[in-house]
Amino acid sequence: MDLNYTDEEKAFREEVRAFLDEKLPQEVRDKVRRGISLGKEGHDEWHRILNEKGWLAPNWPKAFGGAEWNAVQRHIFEEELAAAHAPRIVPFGLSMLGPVLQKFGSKEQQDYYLPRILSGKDWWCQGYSEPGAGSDLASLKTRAVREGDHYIVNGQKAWTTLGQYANWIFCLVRTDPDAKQQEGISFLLIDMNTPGIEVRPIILLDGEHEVNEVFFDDVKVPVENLVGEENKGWTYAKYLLTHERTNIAGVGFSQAGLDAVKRIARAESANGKPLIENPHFAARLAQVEIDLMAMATTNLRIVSGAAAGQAPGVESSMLKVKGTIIRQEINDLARRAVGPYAMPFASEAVEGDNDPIGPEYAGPLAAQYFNNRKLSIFGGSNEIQRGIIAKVKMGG
Amino acid sequence: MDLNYTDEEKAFREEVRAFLDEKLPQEVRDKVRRGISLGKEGHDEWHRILNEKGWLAPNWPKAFGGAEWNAVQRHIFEEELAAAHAPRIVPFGLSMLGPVLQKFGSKEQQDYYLPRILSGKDWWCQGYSEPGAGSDLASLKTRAVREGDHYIVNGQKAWTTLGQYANWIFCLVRTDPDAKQQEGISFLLIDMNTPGIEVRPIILLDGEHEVNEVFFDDVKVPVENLVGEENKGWTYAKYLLTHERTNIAGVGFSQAGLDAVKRIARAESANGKPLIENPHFAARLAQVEIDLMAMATTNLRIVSGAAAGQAPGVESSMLKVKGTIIRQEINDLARRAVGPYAMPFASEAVEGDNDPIGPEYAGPLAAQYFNNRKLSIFGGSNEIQRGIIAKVKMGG
Amino acid sequence: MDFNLTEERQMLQDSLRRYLSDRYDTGVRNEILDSDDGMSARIWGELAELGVIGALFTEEQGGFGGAGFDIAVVFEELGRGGVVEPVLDTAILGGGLLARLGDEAQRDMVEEVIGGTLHLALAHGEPAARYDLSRVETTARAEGDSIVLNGRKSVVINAEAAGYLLVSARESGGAFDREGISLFLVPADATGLTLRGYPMMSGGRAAEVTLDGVSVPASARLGEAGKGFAALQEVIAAANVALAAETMGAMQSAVELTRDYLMTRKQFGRPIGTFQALAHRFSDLLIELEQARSAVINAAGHLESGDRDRQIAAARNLIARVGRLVAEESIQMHGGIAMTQEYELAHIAKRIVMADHRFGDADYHMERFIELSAA
Amino acid sequence: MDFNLTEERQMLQDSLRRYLSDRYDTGVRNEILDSDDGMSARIWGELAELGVIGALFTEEQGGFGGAGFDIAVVFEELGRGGVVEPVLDTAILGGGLLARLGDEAQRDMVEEVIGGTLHLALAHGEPAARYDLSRVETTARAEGDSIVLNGRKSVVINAEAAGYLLVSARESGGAFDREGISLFLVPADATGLTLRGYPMMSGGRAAEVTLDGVSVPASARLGEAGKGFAALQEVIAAANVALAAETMGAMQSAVELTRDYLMTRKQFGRPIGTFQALAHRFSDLLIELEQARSAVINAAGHLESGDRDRQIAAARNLIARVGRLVAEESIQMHGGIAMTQEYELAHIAKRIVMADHRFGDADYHMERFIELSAA
Repeated sequence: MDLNYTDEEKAFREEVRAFLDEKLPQEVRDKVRRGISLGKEGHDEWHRILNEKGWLAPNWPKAFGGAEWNAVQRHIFEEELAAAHAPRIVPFGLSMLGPVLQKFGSKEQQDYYLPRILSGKDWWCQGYSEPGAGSDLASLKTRAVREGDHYIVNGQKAWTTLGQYANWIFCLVRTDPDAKQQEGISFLLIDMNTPGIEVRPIILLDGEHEVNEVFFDDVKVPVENLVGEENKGWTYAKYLLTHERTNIAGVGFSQAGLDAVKRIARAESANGKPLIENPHFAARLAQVEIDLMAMATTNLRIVSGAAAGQAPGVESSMLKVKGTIIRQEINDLARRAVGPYAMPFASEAVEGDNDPIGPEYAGPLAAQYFNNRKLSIFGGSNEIQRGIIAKVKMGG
Repeated sequence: MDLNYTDEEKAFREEVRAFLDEKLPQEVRDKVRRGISLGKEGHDEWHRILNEKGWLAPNWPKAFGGAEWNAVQRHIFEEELAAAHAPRIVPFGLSMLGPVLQKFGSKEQQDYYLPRILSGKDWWCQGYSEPGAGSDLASLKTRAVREGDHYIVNGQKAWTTLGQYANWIFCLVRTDPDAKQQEGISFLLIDMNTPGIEVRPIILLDGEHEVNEVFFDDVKVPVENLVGEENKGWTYAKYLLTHERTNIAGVGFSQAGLDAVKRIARAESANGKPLIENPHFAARLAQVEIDLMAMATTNLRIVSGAAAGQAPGVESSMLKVKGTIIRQEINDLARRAVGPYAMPFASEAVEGDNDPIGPEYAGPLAAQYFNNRKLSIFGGSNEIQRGIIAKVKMGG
Repeated sequence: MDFNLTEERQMLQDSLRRYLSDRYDTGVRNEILDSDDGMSARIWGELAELGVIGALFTEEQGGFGGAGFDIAVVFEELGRGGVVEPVLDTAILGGGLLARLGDEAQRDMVEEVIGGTLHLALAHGEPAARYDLSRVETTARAEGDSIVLNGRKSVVINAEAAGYLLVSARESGGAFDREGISLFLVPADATGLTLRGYPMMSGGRAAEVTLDGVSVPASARLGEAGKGFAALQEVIAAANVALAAETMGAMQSAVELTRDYLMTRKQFGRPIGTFQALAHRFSDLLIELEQARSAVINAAGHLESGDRDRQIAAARNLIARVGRLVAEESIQMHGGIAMTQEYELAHIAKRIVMADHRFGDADYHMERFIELSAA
Repeated sequence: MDFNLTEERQMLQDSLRRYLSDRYDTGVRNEILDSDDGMSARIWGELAELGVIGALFTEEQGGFGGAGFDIAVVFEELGRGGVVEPVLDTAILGGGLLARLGDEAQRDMVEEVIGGTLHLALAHGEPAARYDLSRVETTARAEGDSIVLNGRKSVVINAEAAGYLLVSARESGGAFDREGISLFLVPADATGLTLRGYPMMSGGRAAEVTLDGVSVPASARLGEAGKGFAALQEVIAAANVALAAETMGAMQSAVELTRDYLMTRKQFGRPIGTFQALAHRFSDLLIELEQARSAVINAAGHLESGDRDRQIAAARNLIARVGRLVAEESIQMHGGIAMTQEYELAHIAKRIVMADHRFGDADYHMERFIELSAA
């Protein structure tokens, strides 16, 4: 047992810090810190900076242009990104599709798509969820029918994050309607510019356009866009889901959020004293900090197990549940910290050329609280995770 | 809407208070306040005092020797009893069996048993639960087979509260083994002195002998001890359960418990100040007091509805769940309030001729905390109550 | 003891509920939410016609209600309907102050309020005040027959629509003193008064208000100089009862929407509400909702009593705690659909949660309760 | 970063777990709980033989461990087994003080402790002290070459079995001062020392101790006069790590018992653990148990670090909160059977909950954490 980073790990951390000091633009940091949306250009720019350094794809093998870091290094990298208020790396191409193509894609697919992900030529989005199907992928309805050299795709996807920026979508489609449940599903790559595709925004309860519906009406997809074998898509989807969960605990985000709450609570006053000295506020803060300290260690235990080759199984589900609870609790504390100034609508309070309404930090807090209710819903709801945990651990 | 008691209700309250001032012995109050068991004699004595006044059976019709109070009066009575640290009225004969006999018993049964309940000649216990069956009465296994003028009873009951004091037990027994589920159950009155009955103590986790197992080995019960019709016992049992739940919220107990916690927290010190001024302790106390204030009103709304003739339905289940949560929270605060002096084993700390160990109030608190875990388990667990609530309210 | 509504209140409740369910559906409300005004003049007029505003004033004041239970009945329904129109601001706060402190001419304005032709706004909170009612740093300085106001007021709800702002300002004492605070009736078009308006997260609009040498006649002062705090406390007590009831009504809607969803949406061929985990959690919401209803009754029933402030602190603490539970659990049990702006529950959940930020959140009211219990 | 146990610790853990599961079953423990001594001399000897006590001391002190992770490994297993024998009192507290402060002769006694032939008890807490470590009102007064002790010590665990009590007493300063506290090694048979013994709710025995003019030679003082507090803090820090680990081990048992019960007991022909409501609640216990394990690792890993006290406060706060959840939920999910004294879980739940009352409950440690975080 040793809770300390090794000298090598410390040196790596320093290298990451130095890079961020030098290359992460102040303006971008400020936007992230203040909760202002970056837009596609902002994300593309940050990806470009990381890619120049060779750090855009921490988990990819070097052969594909990745950094090929181990899990502890990736963890350190994620922590430092969050602490520096760097934008998150948009995961759809890099963390989700990339690993699937590397493992199951054809040589042609790897050669064509992977470099375009790194260069930013392609922005991918994810076509998994469907309306009314929640996190239950097995009840998938979008159909793909083989006709000659093409599949004809019909159906609808929902909750497609940042689909408005994407020129490609990877989709789960049903290719065998008679197969039961998770059989008969295939994994297709679809050019968003193909005729018959329509993207409609879904405005979330915080007023932001973050997710979309994507409609497919007789969309022709070349058969070479099939990944792996027909009807085996479920296997690839599961593989992708485990990769999606590498930073599932969100320790870095929570830590950055907690630091922000502390800054706010030092600046705000209640009864003429800094809010952070209010014993009730301090108590809530202390408990979530204590929870986070423990979860950071839980995360490291799992991460270092993964570095040693143990596959993170049901532990991901545990991290997902606890990690989202902690992040949501921090969001709740943040909005409460600012009192009445949580009330203005976020985009009015934050954006545009005017001064912010109230203290600079107040604007996005209520919106973040509401927006992050999604954390415990999307990507496999906490109820689904609890079911998985119970099944595995009680199955005995 | 009027939250105030009417003048009549106020006068009634004063009458109850005056009676308790005069007739409730100080020694008994002290024992109840300090959590010392009264024993059979103590309970009998208190019942005798109440019976002399005609107040032992608040819910019985006057024709049977009861007080025939309405629900609001009963509520006031219960509140005042708890506030005065009066012993609870042992419910088995008075609140449970009595109403069943009054509604479903024969004239002979009413004439024989009801006066003996009031006079204290008979101490009843309840033979409902069986080992391993939890609150699920439908899976009852104790058998009664008719042979001439007798039933021959074989089987086992569990969790029989204060069975060690009882000379009679009312039992649910299976008289038709082929009937499904809740059919085929009968309601029998059994003299505990009949050969073949054995009572074995179950010591609860607080070290006290409060409940028992009762074994029946070819016990002969005269057929005239059957209540109502054979195989209709489930109907009577359900009727009894609704009566058991009249004081289900336990507002009086919670109020008395909360007052005790406040007294303790004024006497105890933390960091050289009264514990009650510690903001974290004060916060827990405030929240449970606020919850209790609301529940007292919820209870009164239901009680006054019952006084107006509305049958309390699913509301009883709600009161049971919230009432037990509040009582248990108060028990938790109480044990925490006394710090290290919660550690001595209760009977050593409280009873015998020695001085108490630590402050007089400390002795029973940990034991009460553990003992009252039962509140959310026995009498229909909180899980069962939640199931009932969901079924009724979502069924729609 | 009696927990039944009077016939009049029952009728008001029924007609308001019917009106809102017929005329204030999700589509109508979503249009209002998207509108520049953040409210509907038509709805406002119809609410006034229904007697919703009059019910909030006593007969003496020109209304036909005004007791705690009148407020509770009206606001429970407004909350249930997710109504964003500023009844609380114009009637309870603004109208309440005029009725309590105004001279005859000012009191006459209450009639316009009840009739739905005049909007008001209370400009009291300040950037550094948080929920501290006595923290007033805006100044009022006599200058001849006039009084000159200087200062900043934050998150003044309904300021843009108001014909007059009721502005609190300090005539004497230090920043936290209760003595020395006066209230002034300032016309919306007064010189030196600037509004920066914006929409709010839970609907409706507010503004940052700057008073830069705003000059009003001494007659604009409501009541005695420096003695405004008690009336302020009174109307804010009433506003807290209103908010508690409104939030409880919104919780009722959230729970009903959730029940409908749980019994409609199916998984593995069964309504998801029949799965035990959700069923039990839903039961807890029902239990807590009854607690919230009782808390509102307690607060409303004590609005005129000596225990008023402690009961109100208790109610708002409980409702803030339960409200967060209901809002979060309702969203969680719905899943994705509840995250979308146009879905009814999204708005209702925002009304519930954002109530925390008016006149104090759970912790603020818990501290008040502790303080008042010790006293 | 490395989360694997060293080979030695892994071996100790394995052999202790095997020993306890073979030899310390429910029947054995229930006999011990009912016995007059409240512990088993045989078990004590066997624990010592296994090296359990030696592992708690450094090589320098005569043992072969003594680091935070050694303590954590041993106590996790003791907790898992629900062991009531006073390893914490004799070894961590008593032995720890001797090893830190003792002169050569006193340090030699550590060997007897490790060998299992000597019991010790720390007589530090006082009736009014609650969890305040520096509140010492027992006095030590020099009288010629002797020192005379007067005072009362409360809930002194293992006092009756101890050959010596380690008594804290004040030589100077006020009731809450950290300076001025000394520790004395007082033989159990000293004149003027009275014990009133009693069993404890979670097993084992303690005593109220009265020191009525107890005279000891100056050589009975451990270390320098008035400088005992730092060493006291050190052993209590170690004791907090031990308690945290023990409680976490007990939680592990509670969760395992609950899993077995949920998968064995059937309703409607299915194990009750397959019903969603219980399954989801059980999942939460597993998640929180991982949190508790991490908290123990954090505390153990920082026992020698500058962040020691904050990490310990964090761990004990988390474990107190999670412990209550695990104990209560385990009992609730079992139902009636868990309410019976002889059932394994009843004892385990009491160990978990009653740990609150040693060296501080959740609130005490939360306050410590806030204080230390602000510093």
